[in-house]
Amino acid sequence: MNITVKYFASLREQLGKSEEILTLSDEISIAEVWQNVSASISENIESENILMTINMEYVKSDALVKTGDEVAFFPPVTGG
Amino acid sequence: MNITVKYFASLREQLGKSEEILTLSDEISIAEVWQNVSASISENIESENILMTINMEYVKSDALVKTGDEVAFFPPVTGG
Amino acid sequence: MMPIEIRGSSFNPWDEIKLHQQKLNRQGQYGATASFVGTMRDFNEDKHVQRMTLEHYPGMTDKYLEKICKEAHQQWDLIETLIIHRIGEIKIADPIVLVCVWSAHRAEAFDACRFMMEDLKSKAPFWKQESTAAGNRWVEKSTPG
Amino acid sequence: MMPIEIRGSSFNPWDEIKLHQQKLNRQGQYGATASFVGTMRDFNEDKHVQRMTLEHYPGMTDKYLEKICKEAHQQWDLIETLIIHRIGEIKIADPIVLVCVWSAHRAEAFDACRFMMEDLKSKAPFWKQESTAAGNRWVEKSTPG
Repeated sequence: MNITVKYFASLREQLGKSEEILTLSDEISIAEVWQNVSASISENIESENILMTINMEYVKSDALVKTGDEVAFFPPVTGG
Repeated sequence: MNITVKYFASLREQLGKSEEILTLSDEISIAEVWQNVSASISENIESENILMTINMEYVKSDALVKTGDEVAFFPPVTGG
Repeated sequence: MMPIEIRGSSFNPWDEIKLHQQKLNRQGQYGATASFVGTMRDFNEDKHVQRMTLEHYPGMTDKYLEKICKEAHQQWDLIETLIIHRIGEIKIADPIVLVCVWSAHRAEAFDACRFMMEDLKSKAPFWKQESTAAGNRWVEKSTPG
Repeated sequence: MMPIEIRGSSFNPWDEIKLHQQKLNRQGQYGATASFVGTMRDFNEDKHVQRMTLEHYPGMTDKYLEKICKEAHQQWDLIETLIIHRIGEIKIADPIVLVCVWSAHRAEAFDACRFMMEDLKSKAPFWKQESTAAGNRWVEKSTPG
């Protein structure tokens, strides 16, 4: 199954990419996707400090990712 | 001693005057001034429902009135 | 500056804020502007209202509005406040009151703007008389804040 | 109508409110209009800021702002809401966000306007990057509301 993963702001810069397509063999939680994609970052980012969305809706870290989902990870928002 | 007394809004209409000059023989409280001037109103108005000012500052009913003071009585305000 | 103004004729609150902000000339310092505008409705307490007259206590009104601004500046860290209040004959949809607050951060602007409006509603010496099809009536109390 | 808008270039919030109110055409129905404008300051967290870039999550941003408006309309008796938010290159003194609420009475307008701003600040997917003399930096958290 394929999912699209997006990164924003400082996280996008740390990872050096804004978007990628991941192929997963199993249905896994978004927390597991985060462990996967954040492994390359030297400074460890606790998942509590990262906001997670599936298809543009906020989810908790135990939410399951399905094929075709658009997943996003980003730091606390600072608009307004 | 002379004081100026002003009335506003529904109270002005009930009393049929907007301003008068009263001559008092003694220094009295504003509550006593109110008893005096409101005696003519047929429907009794409780002094708790009347706001009182001396020289354009809100006062409690036991505040003393001095010669030359501008006293005002009015119903609850409804601006804004 | 902290201006307060009693207006005898109709005003546009958005033009007033825009103009005052230009005069204020503190660009880059304020990060938050909270405003409140009270506008005349065509309906109040079960009746259609045709027009309204706003009476006030000349002299005390200005003094009281200035007091509201001073208290807000003492209580919060503000850059500027502006109050405009109508008196006289008011038509449906006429703005009655404008309160606007400029500050560095938003909590101060929100808190001060609301405090100023509530204080004005409960203590500033203005009185509304409405004209309805059944005749004139004095508004007896303000809506709760 | 409940419009929300993501703007790529500078806007004047007072002109926007004035214009929207004309389009709304509900004169005589709203008695209360509460607004908040967030503006770019030249100073943040001990440093002078020269300019700023606002990144966002296209698609989700619109969706989230619409959600804020819907929730406000569910929670309070409102006549209209308006949100405009800047993205892209922001200059000192540029308005960043406008939230405006129209209702019959003032409590609803004040409460809804503040709720909408706080929800936007804590959840709408926007990120600020400031340019200072020491280089660029991501703003890490918003000021408390």
